Amino acid sequence: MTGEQIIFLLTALFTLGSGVMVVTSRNLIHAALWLVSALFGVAVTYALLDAAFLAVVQVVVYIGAIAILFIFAVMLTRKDMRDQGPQMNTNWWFGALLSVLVFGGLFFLLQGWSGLSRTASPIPPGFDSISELGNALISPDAYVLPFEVASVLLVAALIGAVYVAFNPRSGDTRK
Amino acid sequence: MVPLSWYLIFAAALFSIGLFGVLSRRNAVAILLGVELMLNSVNINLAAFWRYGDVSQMAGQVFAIIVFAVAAAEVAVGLALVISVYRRRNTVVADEINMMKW
Amino acid sequence: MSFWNDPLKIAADWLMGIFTGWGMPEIAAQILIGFLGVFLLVALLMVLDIFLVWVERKVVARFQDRLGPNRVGPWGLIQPFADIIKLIIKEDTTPGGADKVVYNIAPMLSMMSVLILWAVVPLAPKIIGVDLNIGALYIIAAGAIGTLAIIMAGWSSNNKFALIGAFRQVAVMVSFEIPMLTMLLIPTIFAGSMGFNAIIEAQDIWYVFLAPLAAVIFLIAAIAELGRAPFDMAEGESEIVAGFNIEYSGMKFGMFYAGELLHAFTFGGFMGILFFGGYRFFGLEQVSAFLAVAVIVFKAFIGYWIIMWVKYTLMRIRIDHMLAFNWKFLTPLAFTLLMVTALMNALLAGTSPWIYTSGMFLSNVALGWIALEVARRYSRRERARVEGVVTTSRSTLVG
Amino acid sequence: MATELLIWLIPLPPVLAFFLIVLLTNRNKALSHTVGVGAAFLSWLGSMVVFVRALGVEHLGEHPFVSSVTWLPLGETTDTYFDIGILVDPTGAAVLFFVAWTIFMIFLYSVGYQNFGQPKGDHDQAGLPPHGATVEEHGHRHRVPSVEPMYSRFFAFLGLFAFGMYVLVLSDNLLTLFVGWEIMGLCSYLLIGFWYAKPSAREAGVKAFMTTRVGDVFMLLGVAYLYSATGTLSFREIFTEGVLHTLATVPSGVLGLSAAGLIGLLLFIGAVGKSAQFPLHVWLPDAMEGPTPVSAMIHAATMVSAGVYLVIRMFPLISLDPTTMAIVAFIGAFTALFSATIAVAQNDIKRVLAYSTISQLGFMIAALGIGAYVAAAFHLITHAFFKALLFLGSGSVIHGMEHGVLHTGDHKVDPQDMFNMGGLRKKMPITFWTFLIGGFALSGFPVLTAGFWSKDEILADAFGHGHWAVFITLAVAAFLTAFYTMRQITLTFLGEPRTKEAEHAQETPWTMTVPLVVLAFFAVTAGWVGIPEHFPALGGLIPNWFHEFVGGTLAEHPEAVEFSIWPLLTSLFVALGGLGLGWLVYRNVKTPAEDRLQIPVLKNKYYFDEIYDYLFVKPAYWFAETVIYKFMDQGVIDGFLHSFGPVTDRFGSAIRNYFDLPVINRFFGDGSANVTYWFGGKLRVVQTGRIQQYLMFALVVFIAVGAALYFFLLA
Amino acid sequence: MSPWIYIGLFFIVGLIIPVGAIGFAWFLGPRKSNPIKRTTYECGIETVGDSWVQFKAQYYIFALVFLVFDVETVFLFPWAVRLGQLGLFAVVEGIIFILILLAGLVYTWRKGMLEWA
Repeated sequence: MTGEQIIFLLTALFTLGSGVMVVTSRNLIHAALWLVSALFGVAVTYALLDAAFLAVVQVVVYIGAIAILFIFAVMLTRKDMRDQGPQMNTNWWFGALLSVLVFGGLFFLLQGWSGLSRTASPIPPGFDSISELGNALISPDAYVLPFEVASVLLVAALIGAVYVAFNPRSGDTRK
Repeated sequence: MVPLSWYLIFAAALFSIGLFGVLSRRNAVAILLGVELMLNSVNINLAAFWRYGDVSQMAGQVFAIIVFAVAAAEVAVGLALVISVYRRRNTVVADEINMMKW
Repeated sequence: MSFWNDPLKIAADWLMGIFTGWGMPEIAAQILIGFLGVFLLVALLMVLDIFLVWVERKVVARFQDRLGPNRVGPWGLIQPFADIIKLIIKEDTTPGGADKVVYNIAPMLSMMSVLILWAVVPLAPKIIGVDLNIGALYIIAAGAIGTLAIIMAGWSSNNKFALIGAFRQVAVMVSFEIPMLTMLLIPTIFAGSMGFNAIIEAQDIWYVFLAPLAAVIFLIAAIAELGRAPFDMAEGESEIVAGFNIEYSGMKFGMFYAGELLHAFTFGGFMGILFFGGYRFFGLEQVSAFLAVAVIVFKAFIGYWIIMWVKYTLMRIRIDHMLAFNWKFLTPLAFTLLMVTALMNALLAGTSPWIYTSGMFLSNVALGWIALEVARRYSRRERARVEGVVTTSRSTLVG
Repeated sequence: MATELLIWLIPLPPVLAFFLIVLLTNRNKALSHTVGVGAAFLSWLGSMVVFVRALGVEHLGEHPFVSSVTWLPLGETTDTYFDIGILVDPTGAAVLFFVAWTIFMIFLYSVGYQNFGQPKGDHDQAGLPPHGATVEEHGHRHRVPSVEPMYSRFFAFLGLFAFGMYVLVLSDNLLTLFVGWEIMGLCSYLLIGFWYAKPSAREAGVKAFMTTRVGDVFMLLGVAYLYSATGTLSFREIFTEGVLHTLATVPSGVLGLSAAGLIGLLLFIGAVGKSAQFPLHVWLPDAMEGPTPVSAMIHAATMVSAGVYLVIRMFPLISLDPTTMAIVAFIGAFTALFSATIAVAQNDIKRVLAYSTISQLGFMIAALGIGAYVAAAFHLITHAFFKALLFLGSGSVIHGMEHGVLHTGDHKVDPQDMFNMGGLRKKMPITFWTFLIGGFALSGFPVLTAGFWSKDEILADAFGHGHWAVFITLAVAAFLTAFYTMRQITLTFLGEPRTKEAEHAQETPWTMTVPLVVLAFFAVTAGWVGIPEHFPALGGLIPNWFHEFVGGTLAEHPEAVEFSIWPLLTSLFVALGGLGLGWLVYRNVKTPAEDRLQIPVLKNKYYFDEIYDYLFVKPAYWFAETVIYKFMDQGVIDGFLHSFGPVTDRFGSAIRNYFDLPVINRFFGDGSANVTYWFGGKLRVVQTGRIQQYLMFALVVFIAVGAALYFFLLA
Repeated sequence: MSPWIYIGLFFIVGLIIPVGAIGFAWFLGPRKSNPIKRTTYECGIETVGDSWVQFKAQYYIFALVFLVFDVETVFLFPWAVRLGQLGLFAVVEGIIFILILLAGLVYTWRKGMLEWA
């Protein structure tokens, strides 16, 4: 077992463990913090995959922004669910069963796939993935449309979220 | 060298954990947390396929970045909905948000 | 290649020889050497941090026409060590009702978020932790961890003021992160890379001359990101006692405090790297790596001094003004500047350095002037609206 | 400008108009209709230029205008794409011609129909037809029509609709054709339910949407099958010798059809839904709830033609399998006769036309079923003109009648009921004459009108190819067509006014009459391009240009059928006989009671709505109500516990009563109800309103179906 | 060897130092805790109520706007890196991107959502 494999296994275990904590923590803030650690694990995975940009963006976007948003949202919806009462719905066992089934199914499907034992070829020297990414994002015969649409999507999300959550007609915005 | 299968199985496991959260948590915010895990597992797959395929084809990374944007949009709107429901109905329990029954 | 040019390599090779001589596998030796190097750098930083406490106290004293520490050791130099001993032997209390784990992790994360920044800081052409090609984003990522530490500290303290302080601080930090990110894009455009080494190498002309407005905006955003006056939301003593770290004491408080100082110094360094040529100073960096380190530390100190200067000159701004300033002025300005820079960069491509520089400089100045003029007009109108009653009464008097 | 580029640009103005109106100009009515009509005009202009250029190309069939760009990358290899492209071949050009004309005319007509320039209604509200406004003029008050409250929105929808139609006509592959198809489906829903505050309009919209959806699902299956069989959806790639041959020989494994037969059948079911053929015809009459321009646009000129157009487009594929062709012919002929008989007994002026449309579409489908490709295309075009004319004319009549209603103030009078009309020829001369022309064209009035030539060609083809059953059915249907058309004209325009409202009817503004005149012109002349060569006296005066032109689309140029006097005589007889009989019978009819043809079974459209209600709607409601709805709030365990007691109890009493009560009584009385109740209890968890449970069900189904697919298809 | 090893080392050392410092202080410092010491310190008087106060929605709004801009800026980094080589077309693309982005800001501004009060 090589060092990279050991690092991968540790990261995977850490991430999956954090993931389990996310879905089982009673305290929502804890769940959100566990989410942060799971997402950090995913960032490490990206680093292992030589996707430097994704790794850093993962931290910037998820830990820097999405986790903060989650924590703010929990703070805004207070008292309701804190630690009391069941955190799982009545059919949680069924959900668990389905999740196991999905995992089993995916595992089964993956096993039958021929490309599974593929190994990565080394990154060619002088290959700059950021630069390539920039090329891909803005050259007209690649992904310039998704690039522009992404900004539309985000603006739409912004407008939608602002409107949904704080429509002045729905009453006092401060409470 | 880590074989591709490890990444894929890792992602599948993370996906299933997220799925469990989505299906079983009562709190709507916690459901969204589960969705985040699922989206991330998808991203791991995308990055892994990029790395294990033709590296000069950036489709995997571009898709992953688009997924970031989608995740951000999803969280923004999802949490806004939760907050909106909370302000109207004073609950964030997904079971109790069943006005759309009919 | 000599020790004076590339000391790290020489030292690493030497250690390598020793370790492999002990029968250590090469990869383990490499990691061990890396570890030692990192540890050495971090240890030096901590020492520097202690020294920074003294600098900060001395400087603020001078600003306030005082002497500052002057009893312990020559010029009070030993004073910070005394402080540290106090912090170490203080009782470590955790408030009841606090979330113990989160409460204890927060200060560590806060300190860590600052220390890991140094992984990408180039001290000399060859002395750099990692020449990551995404350096600019990396510092934002590290900042994200700092933000998280603040929110963890505030939430876990089980204290209203801590929570409110943390929330305000985070709101300000995330808000000012946008102009900062945008301003990081401008050196990236000039250098065609996000790596700090590449940015420094590309600075035959300091970027402050190409984009003075960007430097100013970056400085403002950095100060807010640091949570220092005039954006020190966390320490709104009159409102929320002491912000997110109100419940912390002893070494844990020390971590927040030292983190803040080192953070400020680090951002002084980033100012130097992004806009003032980093370790380059008229070829001095070619002479010896040690001179290069001296240059960049000197620049970082100047940056740090400017941040202190601002801090001890201006008073704290109210949070609503702070956020309005960011979202309604700084962010649009930053994005406009980004667009103008991108456009000018494309238009002036291929022209002589003189035209390029002066074009960039003038467009920056013009944009800054327009922005200030718009803001001035707006505030005049606003003032007239607010003081409308007064104005009319005065005019009736005149009339 | 290159023709291909121009073709690309044709669909754009309407969709731009849609966005412009929705986003920017929707507050300003004049601006909105300027944008809408202007866009329709631009598209019309482009279409005309393309049409004229198409005429100038020799052998357009072999060298059509084509252009395509890659759109969606597929799979791992880099060179497979879904393409989007345009194709104008002779059929396409001919269809484009009538589509452009009718769409432009309908846009223009809508300006008048929605009362532009009239004052705002007194108590109009969005979602209801305008009720009229009171104005003071020269000191006395009188009521005038009021402008539609959602005027701008109407033009926006029309624009989107026109976009869908142009996309459909110009597309060079089934995928984009399907996109246009579905855009039109959406627009028809929006437009039929335009007055959404009227429950009947709302339901009609839903009905139209759902019914066509049934067809669309099959069509999509057909498209998918076609793609998996051939790997392409482009017409030009499918209609090559090799591909067609493969499709014709590969068995599909269903009903003994070949792959081509099954694909053709599935696509045909899509067309059945869209073109309102039996048994999916039920939506079209109800769709008359929409504003009349919509009826003209959707249900006469364009959308229903889309179904026929699809069959025409896919004709080389569909014609490969004789079984499919027989089904097509049967459905078409049956629909033609069947809905003609219904049309005879309708009193609503638009409903008559609706059934007439279904019937005429049946003619075309039947023609395709017997292989008369050119005749079908010909009838499609002439029909579009005269049916649009008739619908717009009926709209004009209704508009005039509404004027009368506003005058008398008696809102109980239905302005669409033909028995409330009569004698309108003097009040509305332009409408009368154009309507007459349209009606005669529909009936196939000999020589002069377009309908005669196209219908005659269909009959001649049926006769010539020896399809006797189809020939006789269509002849009878044609007779009925002439009959009900004359009935309609007689009741509406001839005789004396039967109500006060009809006396005060008024001619409509120029924006409405100009389209009528233009369309009337085409209703007469469109037929002259296709006069058979050996027609007595007229044959050969004008060459049978249409046959040459459109026939050129097919790889094998279809032979014109041998001229025969019998179908011609039949045509003459059914047209003139039907018209004459209609006039004789309805000359003196004053009230519905005197109408002998008001037979309940016809009046109620053979009870099709009721049958469908009984077969599909009621069970669905029953399922929802009894099985699902009644047991909303408990979990599986709970439900089981709760029902365990009663069931045991019931079981016990069942044994007791076994000796006491007759078996029948117990079985039909308590037993079935209780079993239903118990069964429902088991299933009620299906609908809880809880998102997570829905998700779970979705996943269960997904896993089950996925596993099943995997094991049956892959393993 | 991957540069990420060094980043990892920085993370590890960055954690070890504060952990060591705090652990050292914990080891040396006195541990004589009592309930009074552990009370929440507010402004001197006894604290009232729960620390989990209801926050104003504006925090969420700012975090929301930040999130959107953050993600959008992330898109801009690869763009900026390649800008020098790609000429005017890429610049225009980026400017369109930024303008769309600013439209969202303007909307939020006009809606009055950027006001603190």
